[in-house]
Amino acid sequence: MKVGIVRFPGSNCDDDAWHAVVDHLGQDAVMLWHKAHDLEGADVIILPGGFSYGDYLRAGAIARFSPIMREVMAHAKRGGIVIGICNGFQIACEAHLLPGALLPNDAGYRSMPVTVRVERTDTPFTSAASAGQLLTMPIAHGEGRFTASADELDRLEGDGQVVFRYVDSTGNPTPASNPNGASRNIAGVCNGGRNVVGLMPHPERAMEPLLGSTDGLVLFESLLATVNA
Amino acid sequence: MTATPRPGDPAITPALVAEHGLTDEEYRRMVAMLGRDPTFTELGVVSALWSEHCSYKHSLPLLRALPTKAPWVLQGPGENAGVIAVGDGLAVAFKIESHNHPSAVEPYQGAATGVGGILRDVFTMGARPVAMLNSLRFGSLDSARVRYLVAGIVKGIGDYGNCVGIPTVAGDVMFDPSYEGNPLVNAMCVGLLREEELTRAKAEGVGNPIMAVGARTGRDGIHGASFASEDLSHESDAKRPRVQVGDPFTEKLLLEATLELIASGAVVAIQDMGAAGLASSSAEMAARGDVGVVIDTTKVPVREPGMTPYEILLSESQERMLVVAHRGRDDTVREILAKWDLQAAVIGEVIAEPVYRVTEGDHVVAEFPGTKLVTDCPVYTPEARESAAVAALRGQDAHTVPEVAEESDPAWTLEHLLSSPTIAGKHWIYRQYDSTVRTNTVRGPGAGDAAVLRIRGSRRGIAAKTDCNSRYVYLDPRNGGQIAVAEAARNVACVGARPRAITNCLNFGNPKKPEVYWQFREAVAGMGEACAALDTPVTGGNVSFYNENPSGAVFPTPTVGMIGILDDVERSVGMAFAAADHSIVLIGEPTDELGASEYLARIHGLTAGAPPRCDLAKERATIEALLDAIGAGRVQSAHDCSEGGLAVALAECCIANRHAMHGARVDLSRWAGLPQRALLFGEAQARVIVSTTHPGDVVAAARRHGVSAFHIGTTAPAGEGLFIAGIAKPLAAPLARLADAYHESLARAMAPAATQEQGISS
Amino acid sequence: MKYRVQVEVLPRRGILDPQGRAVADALRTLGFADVEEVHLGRHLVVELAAASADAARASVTAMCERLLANPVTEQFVVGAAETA
Amino acid sequence: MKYRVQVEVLPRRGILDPQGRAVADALRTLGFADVEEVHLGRHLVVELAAASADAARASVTAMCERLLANPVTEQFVVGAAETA
Ligand SMILES: Nc1ncnc2c1ncn2[C@@H]1O[C@H](COP(=O)(O)OP(=O)(O)O)[C@@H](O)[C@H]1O
Ligand SMILES: [Mg+2]
Repeated sequence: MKVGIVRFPGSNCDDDAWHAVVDHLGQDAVMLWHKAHDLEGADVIILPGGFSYGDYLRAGAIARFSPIMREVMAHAKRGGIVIGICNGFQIACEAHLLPGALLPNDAGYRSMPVTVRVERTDTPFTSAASAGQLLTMPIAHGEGRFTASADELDRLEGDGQVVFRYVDSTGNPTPASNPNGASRNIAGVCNGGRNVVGLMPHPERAMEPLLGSTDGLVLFESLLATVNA
Repeated sequence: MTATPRPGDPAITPALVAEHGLTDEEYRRMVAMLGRDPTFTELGVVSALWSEHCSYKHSLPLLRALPTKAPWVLQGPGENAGVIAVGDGLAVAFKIESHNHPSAVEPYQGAATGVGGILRDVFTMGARPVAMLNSLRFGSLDSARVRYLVAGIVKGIGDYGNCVGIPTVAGDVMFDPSYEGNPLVNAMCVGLLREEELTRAKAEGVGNPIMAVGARTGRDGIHGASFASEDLSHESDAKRPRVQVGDPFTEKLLLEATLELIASGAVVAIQDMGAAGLASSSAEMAARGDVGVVIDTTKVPVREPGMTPYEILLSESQERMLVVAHRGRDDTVREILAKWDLQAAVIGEVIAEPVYRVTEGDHVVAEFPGTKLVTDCPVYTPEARESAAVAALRGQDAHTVPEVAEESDPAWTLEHLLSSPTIAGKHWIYRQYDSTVRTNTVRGPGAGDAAVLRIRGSRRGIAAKTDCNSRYVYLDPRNGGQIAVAEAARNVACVGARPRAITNCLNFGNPKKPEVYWQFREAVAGMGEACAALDTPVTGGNVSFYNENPSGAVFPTPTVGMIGILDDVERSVGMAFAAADHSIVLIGEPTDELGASEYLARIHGLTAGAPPRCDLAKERATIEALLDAIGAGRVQSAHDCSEGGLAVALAECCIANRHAMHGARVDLSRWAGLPQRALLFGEAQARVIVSTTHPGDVVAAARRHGVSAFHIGTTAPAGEGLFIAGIAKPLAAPLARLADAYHESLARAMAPAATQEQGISS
Repeated sequence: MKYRVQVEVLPRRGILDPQGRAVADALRTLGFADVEEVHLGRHLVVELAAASADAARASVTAMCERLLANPVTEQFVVGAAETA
Repeated sequence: MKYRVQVEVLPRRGILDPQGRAVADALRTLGFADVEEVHLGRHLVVELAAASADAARASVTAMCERLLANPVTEQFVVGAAETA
């Protein structure tokens, strides 16, 4: 598997994604400069976290016009795998690779561990997880309140596009376990083709016991299983 | 050549000189240095460089007495940041800096630009910033203005560091009415580098181009350095246009570009354009290298048309650097900056002639002989005298303070102390800070007595913590200065790291007041003694005077930023009890000391009594014992006793990890002879609570180093609560109540904060 | 000619606006008891060269559609083009 | 009566506006080459009960001074009060 990690101006989880793929998964990775026009043969594209263009205007709004994004969108259209993490999720929504929008949190920036429930295992980022599995991973964002119209939310639920939901330690999506006010506790979604997945928590920060959680591993292992299948 | 006025320059009058904050004596000194009357531009430059902030004119002689050397110190004071060796060819660069005055006027931008400045100090050394810390002091949260300051400052620190992508991993916060109107905002940055990447800010090489790099220069923050050197008063309000706005996005690009630049080998030296902007960065770089320089202000990229040399030299626009490139490599510099959508312009040159010269095109607007601008700065040793009122406060006997009725139940007192904003958990603050980005944070805020970071590709780790109990310093500056260092060292040792070096931020009032200068002199001396005793030299720091408001000076606050190194980061321990049925061992011993305690402040509203004694030999032995026991893998958790004493520390061990709390049964009958308040809440130094599966080994380790240690109890399931026996009335407290007091109080106190609007739209 | 065009971008009706609500709460806490609702959005001023005021407005409208507003959650109003 | 008052809050002139600059750069990259400058601020709509349009505006002006705008870095314009 070869993973392309896009480096936008202001990306700051690009190195973390790199370590997750290269050090912890033992796979190939390549950094893709935002001005580039070539994905260098990557099977999987990661849009990493950070503050692309300072998140000025709206998170992800400016980055989605980067030259590399044209290639990423074409890759997605071909059915190629794209994973958006945090700022990458915001960019993917702005680029209409994913439905909905990520608005400022209802109560400000939040940095803390959260628990999410895996709602779907039929995506390339969750295929190795089990349905209903609880994963604890850090979040660190100010604009992660997933929002869409009520009709759109119903459609997403109906089509099985809600991939992760914020839950409490017993697996229930309660208001208290929702760190940003996201509609229906949604922490991550996929597109209709199920090849693009976005989520607010940071699985790349939950890859080793030394740092407190290994729950992100299963998501990266899913990529490997999907690509090698 | 000689400098001549430009058309339109105001005439140099005594009033104008006074407005520039120069005394008559200083003006005469300047004229003597020049051998003629200054131009307006020269007056501005001297005023900025001789400001307290840039020149350290009231502090330098005392700072020179601090210990600065050790085999592991690669760079001591005098550079943008200090650097120590870690082993494996790696080094850590670190520095702390204040942004008190800007934050008092504009909390959000003031704090944000403080973070930006200290980041640049570290990455100009060739180090990649890996962690931020912050040390904050505020007035009482009962005041709406204070809540507004807290909200804005915390958001400013968070937004900036979060955007650049540097985890904020530790800090300390204290509340006291003395900080009303003059909050302290000290930001510390820690960076990692390979020893051979160490870069200094020393201009060298005749003919080498000098370049302005990064953001354009605007009219913001002109005379910020002298602003930082004044008392805060209502007049400060009128100085609001001086406020600088931070641009963390540009900072992130500048950070990446600078590290690439250093790796390219194209540059000789780099310095941040911080306080007093281009003037001070260029003059200081020239002085360090003992070379001449010439700068042409028309070549500096500006944001607004019509800026004068005076404005260009003194602007404090953020996110800019001054670079000395190797001759012929300026294109490389431009290319690297362009890759990051930033610009670089050649604005001057290193010259053989021993002068500091500024031109506007062909017109020389300022010229100083040699490096005198920096080296000829006046130095003062003001009168020092202790305040009799403070001495009287220190002399009060805390034991004569009558108990309030509720205190008959020690659980009430404990709960009341845990909810004191100074003691209470700071989650409300650090939940706004990304503490896990860069995936190196082994122990973030709230998880240990200090933060722990792993170093990729090495077994070693870095520990860092800021500390200063300024109430101690107020009541006894020498002792308080010692304790600030000792406490920081102890905190770092509690996570298993050997304390290695400090950076300090000396926040004091107006040094021209004898009682303030006395505090300063004594506190610095105390710090120096502790640094020598603990083998933690000072590698740099910052002095912030004039922290006053209409009602007087703030508590003297010599904040310590301590760096420790772990040989094996996997061995680090946290502060929370890890499981039930572990033994609880107290290293060190309670005393009858109660003075200067948080107990007196919180329960009785008193700042009085003598602070606890600091025995530096004992501190050192305690640290060694702790490191032995942790290094041998015999310690499951460690937490020192600080504000609130033994009872508060025990409670914190029980509840710090809210998701996995543990009870404790403790017996203190061995010390039944001590006054109960002192035993539970007194703040005797050199004490650490350890939980362990091998109490005998921990006690033995302590003995080996000549320190007492006692097996005082056992951890228990959370449901059993905290139970302390062996005192007149046993203390029994359910953990839920303690946890609520500790974890929720700050959020509750901040709840009525007026929504901090700025930044919402981003 | 040089024009200055004002743009307001506000949350669409029906989209929850917790920030607006927080501001309304804060105002009431400060004693502005008569505040009923607050909506919070962005205000932009775009200065641009254009052949005519109409051309300037048309250009700014295109900017809103492409970048300045997110059609999923926001609506925008482009003001008149004044000569700058 | 119920009134609706519009407020624009923008960075003061001379104060760095990194957000506005980033948006202007992005617009030019998108092909809007004629963009010269962009300023980015907040737009608020305040709905409140007041005795008259003048009273509503006066009240909103007071809100701006106390909370809605930061006098150190921002300037604000209170629009006309419309009945809501
Ligand atoms: N401003 C802050 N930012 C980040 N972390 C903080 C801050 N203040 C306190 N902390 C963290 O909270 C914990 C307790 O700090 P403190 O009360 O200063 O401990 P101690 O009394 O041991 O010095 C530490 O982990 C510390 O790093
Ligand atoms: Mg401690």
